Amino acid sequence: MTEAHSYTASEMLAILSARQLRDGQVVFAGIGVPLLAATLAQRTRCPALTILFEGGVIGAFVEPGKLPPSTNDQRCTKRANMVLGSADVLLLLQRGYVDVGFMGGAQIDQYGNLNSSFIGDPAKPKTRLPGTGGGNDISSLTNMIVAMKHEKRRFVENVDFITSPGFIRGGDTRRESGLPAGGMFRVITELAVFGFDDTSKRMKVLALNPGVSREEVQDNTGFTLQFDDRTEVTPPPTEHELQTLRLLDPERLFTA
Amino acid sequence: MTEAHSYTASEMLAILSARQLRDGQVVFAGIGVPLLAATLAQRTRCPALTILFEGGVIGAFVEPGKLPPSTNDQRCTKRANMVLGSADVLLLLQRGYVDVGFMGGAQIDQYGNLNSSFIGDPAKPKTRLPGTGGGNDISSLTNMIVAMKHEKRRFVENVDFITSPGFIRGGDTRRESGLPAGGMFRVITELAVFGFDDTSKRMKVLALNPGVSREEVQDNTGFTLQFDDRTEVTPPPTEHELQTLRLLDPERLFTA
Amino acid sequence: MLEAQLEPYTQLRDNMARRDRSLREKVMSLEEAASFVQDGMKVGLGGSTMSRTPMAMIWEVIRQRRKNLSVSRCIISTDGDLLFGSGASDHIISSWFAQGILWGLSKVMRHHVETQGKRFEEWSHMAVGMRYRAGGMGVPFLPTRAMLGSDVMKQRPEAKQIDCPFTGEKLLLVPALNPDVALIHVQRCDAYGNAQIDGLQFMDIDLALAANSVILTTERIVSNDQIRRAPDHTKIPFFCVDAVVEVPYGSAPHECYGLYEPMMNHMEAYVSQVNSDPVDGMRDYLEKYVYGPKSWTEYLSLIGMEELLDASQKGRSIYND
Amino acid sequence: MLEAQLEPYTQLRDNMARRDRSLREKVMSLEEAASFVQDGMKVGLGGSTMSRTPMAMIWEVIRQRRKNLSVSRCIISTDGDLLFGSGASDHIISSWFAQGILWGLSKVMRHHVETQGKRFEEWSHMAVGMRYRAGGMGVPFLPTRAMLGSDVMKQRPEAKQIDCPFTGEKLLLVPALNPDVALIHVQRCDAYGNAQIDGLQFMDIDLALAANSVILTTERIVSNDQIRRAPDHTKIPFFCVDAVVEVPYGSAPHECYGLYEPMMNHMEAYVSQVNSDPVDGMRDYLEKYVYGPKSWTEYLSLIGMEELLDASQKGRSIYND
Repeated sequence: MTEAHSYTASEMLAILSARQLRDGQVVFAGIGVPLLAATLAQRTRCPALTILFEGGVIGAFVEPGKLPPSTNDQRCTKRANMVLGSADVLLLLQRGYVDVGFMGGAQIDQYGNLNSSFIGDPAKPKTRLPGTGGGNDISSLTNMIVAMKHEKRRFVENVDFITSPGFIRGGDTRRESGLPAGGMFRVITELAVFGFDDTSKRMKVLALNPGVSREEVQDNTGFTLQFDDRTEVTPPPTEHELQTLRLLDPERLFTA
Repeated sequence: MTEAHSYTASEMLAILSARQLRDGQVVFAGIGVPLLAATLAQRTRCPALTILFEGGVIGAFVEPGKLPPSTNDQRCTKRANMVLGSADVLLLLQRGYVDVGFMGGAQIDQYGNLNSSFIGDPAKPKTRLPGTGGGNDISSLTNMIVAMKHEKRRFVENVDFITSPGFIRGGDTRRESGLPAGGMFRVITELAVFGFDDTSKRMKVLALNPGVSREEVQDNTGFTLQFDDRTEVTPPPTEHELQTLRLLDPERLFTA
Repeated sequence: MLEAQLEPYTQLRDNMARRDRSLREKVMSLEEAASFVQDGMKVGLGGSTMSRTPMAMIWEVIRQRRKNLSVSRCIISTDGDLLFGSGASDHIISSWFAQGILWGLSKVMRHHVETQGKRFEEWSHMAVGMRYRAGGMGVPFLPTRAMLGSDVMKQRPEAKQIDCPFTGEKLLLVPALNPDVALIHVQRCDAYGNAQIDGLQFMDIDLALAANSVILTTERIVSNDQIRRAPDHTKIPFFCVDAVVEVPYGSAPHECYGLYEPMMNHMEAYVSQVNSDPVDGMRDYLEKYVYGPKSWTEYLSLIGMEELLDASQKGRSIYND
Repeated sequence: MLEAQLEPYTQLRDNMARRDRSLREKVMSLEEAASFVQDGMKVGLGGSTMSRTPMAMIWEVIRQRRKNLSVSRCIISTDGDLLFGSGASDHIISSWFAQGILWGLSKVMRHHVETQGKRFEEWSHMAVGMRYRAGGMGVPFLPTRAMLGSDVMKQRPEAKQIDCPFTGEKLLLVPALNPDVALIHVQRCDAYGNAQIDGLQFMDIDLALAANSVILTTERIVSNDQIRRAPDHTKIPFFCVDAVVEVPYGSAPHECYGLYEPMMNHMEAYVSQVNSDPVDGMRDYLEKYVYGPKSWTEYLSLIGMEELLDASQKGRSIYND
């Protein structure tokens, strides 16, 4: 691949994530790659995309070079259409106004459940992680795109702790748990783009990133992956995507 | 009484009602005599009184001669401390921020229950009245002062329909109905000031208006009234009270 | 009846998924916007009593001869009269229905409820608010402490009294109200529907979030730039809104905070006419003021320049200090 | 534990009845205001993450050596570190606890939770909001659709899963949270406590209504006349407020919308110091920046003029357009 050294893994993540969005959608974006990816989509193919932030922002336009340190900071509000309470922006998810929730992940399992609370036994944790934030709300109430680093210890058969629910134990267990709407839609890593099987709700590979083999993906995953018969190869980042992205984050705050 | 013809019945009502308020209280006031009386209290003895209106107003200062046509009109907001949603101002009652609810009444019974919904059988009403508005909320959630016209058909043994609860069927029935806070505190008419017996929760006469006899009050009441041993006679309106009141309502919108 | 009122969550979400929530201009005429209101729908009205009543849209809906609307408003006044009197609605959900405090009882309401079998469904004022709020939050109910022990509660089997699973206290659960369409009048919004509301908000924010579609009438359409310069003044986000109609004096003869007070001569004349004869008086009023005019502007001309100027002078005085 | 958290309605009302809600001036010093915070109390913090953190009040509470506070905040960052690290709190209720997104995990939190037996009680972000909202509404719970099916829910016996009595749907009831005292920082308020909050509100309005007392710190005290000229900009009414303290840069080194952004050099140095040694690093930080200074102004001097000016320049840029 001639592009192999022309972009970082984080840049790849942001660009592939941005491609998952459609114009006109209402997107609830977390900080970091999700915020970058949603902004990238908005500034390339999706001018009518609306970005929501957990701090209480609707329709934000993040300023290039002035990325906010979190989605609860004032930089998120610049030229927004509306600023509102943070419980109220989360309630928009519950009412159904949001098409896509878009966040990062620390640990994910075969059913798309995310853990950001505990490593090890929650009663006596090896590591106490920061917790759900809005992650549980977003993943409980809308369709999710997760962008994360692909490592075997992060892609596990069953997470130690379900912080943000995907399809719980697969099949109909999400709906049976009281979550009839939304669910895990896509997982994007530096290796591949994943979806979920309609029936079993297990993770499957939809497309390999350029220059990545099936074996490489499977070797970095802690459970057996399903591959689509028609597993495609994702086209590499375009110059336009890369340039726009680098304009947004010139200091490589989130794309180092 | 030398004052007998120097004020109207409505003026008497407003002045006696105003006297029931204490400085520093938070008062939820209905339109008409309650609004006038609360404003009168604020401009005479109670500068630290706070008036709330159902339309969503905290700390209103009604302008003399510019009485609002309802508590949901913009005139209520002039020089207020805060304007908020109408559900939110009613929730302040539920949370307990309000000391006194103050409204008019169309029909009341021995336990202080108010009817403003139906005359006759609700299934086939003789008259469909306007309904509760915030009356039910106010009387369910705080201590009530009611100012109303004293007529036998308005002071009945049991109201046709409990729109705004007083003590329901007396004794502990209010609390047992799920209303542990508040209750009917005073009823003010052009004939007398009424309270409620601590135990039976039946209406009793606390003080007669100047020039009014026990018999006159009883004759105009549809149930047997209890009189306090020490039933007093209310001092007549002072010049200061009358002047202040007439300044507030020079067109006699609510005091004709 | 109850089943029809409370949409299951999956249906609420399906309705929402079908709605176009993209950032797009949606400015149209009163006539076009009225197509969102179909016979038999649940219609929520913004404002309260005589304030920010979406009168122009109600006027247009009546002109288009809609029928069997189930209309909710926290407090309803002469707009309720017109909806009953024109035949547009046979069911009104509210906490209070009269012609305004100054005039008391509505003979029009009385006529239609006492002798024509129309329904005035009464909830406490806060309960109406909690029903919209539940609808806007996407939950099937909210708990309240009002209405307990009263006959207002006894008339409402749609609500459920429970013992609190935490404290054992008695509570009333009021069901969500998600109107099919909400009509809301605001001081200003942009072409996308981002709306600013000055002064009294009433229940309009909850109503906008709860409804399955929203028609916004506005005194003035402003640029999106103006909205974005003060994002914390936006009260209704654009993706709740399906139609934007610019209608100056769109609440006439009622008031719009900071712009005009009620047009009292017209109101007085109206009340006197319909209260003295709720059938023929109402018919004549509708002919002259609703069906007769060719446009909203012509309707305003019938109210008269002097009334408009006087109401505007009083309306702006809220800012004098 | 649960019983202690959820006050019965009669107790909530009794507490409120005893509160002085009259229109009165309540301006005092940080030292005086801190007397509202007593050992063992439930303390709610306004703002979120690094925004409008009531840092000056937290700083004073730590200086006064309060103990055993149960602290709640929607999202908590370095303020949580200081509360655990100083020994002021042994129980933090939040949806997220780290040092800020840029720095990730808090080694201070990890130290105290993993080895010192302190509690970080986790709820979803919306659930924290609904708990304050229930508290502010005077109801014992609110229904939500989040947390269901997750291990976050399984760790919270304080919440109750039910089948909706209307629809049969699964719902989670989250219990009201009524802090004994709330610490909230605002851009401006009057001497009575009528507060305006610009920009991001977070959960501060619900928190103020829910708490049994509120200490308001403010960048600036303005006249009551100024408040009354724009009553629809008031976000917290005076009768919720028990103390008003004017503290310029009262959120430093965090941000205050429209006035200053976070003081990043200070934050970077702080994180580096405490993450490299959560015990001694924290002790040294507290000595130098919390216990050491004679006043808040002296603390600001330690942060430094250049940081303040830079943060202020960036803070005001939100209004440049």
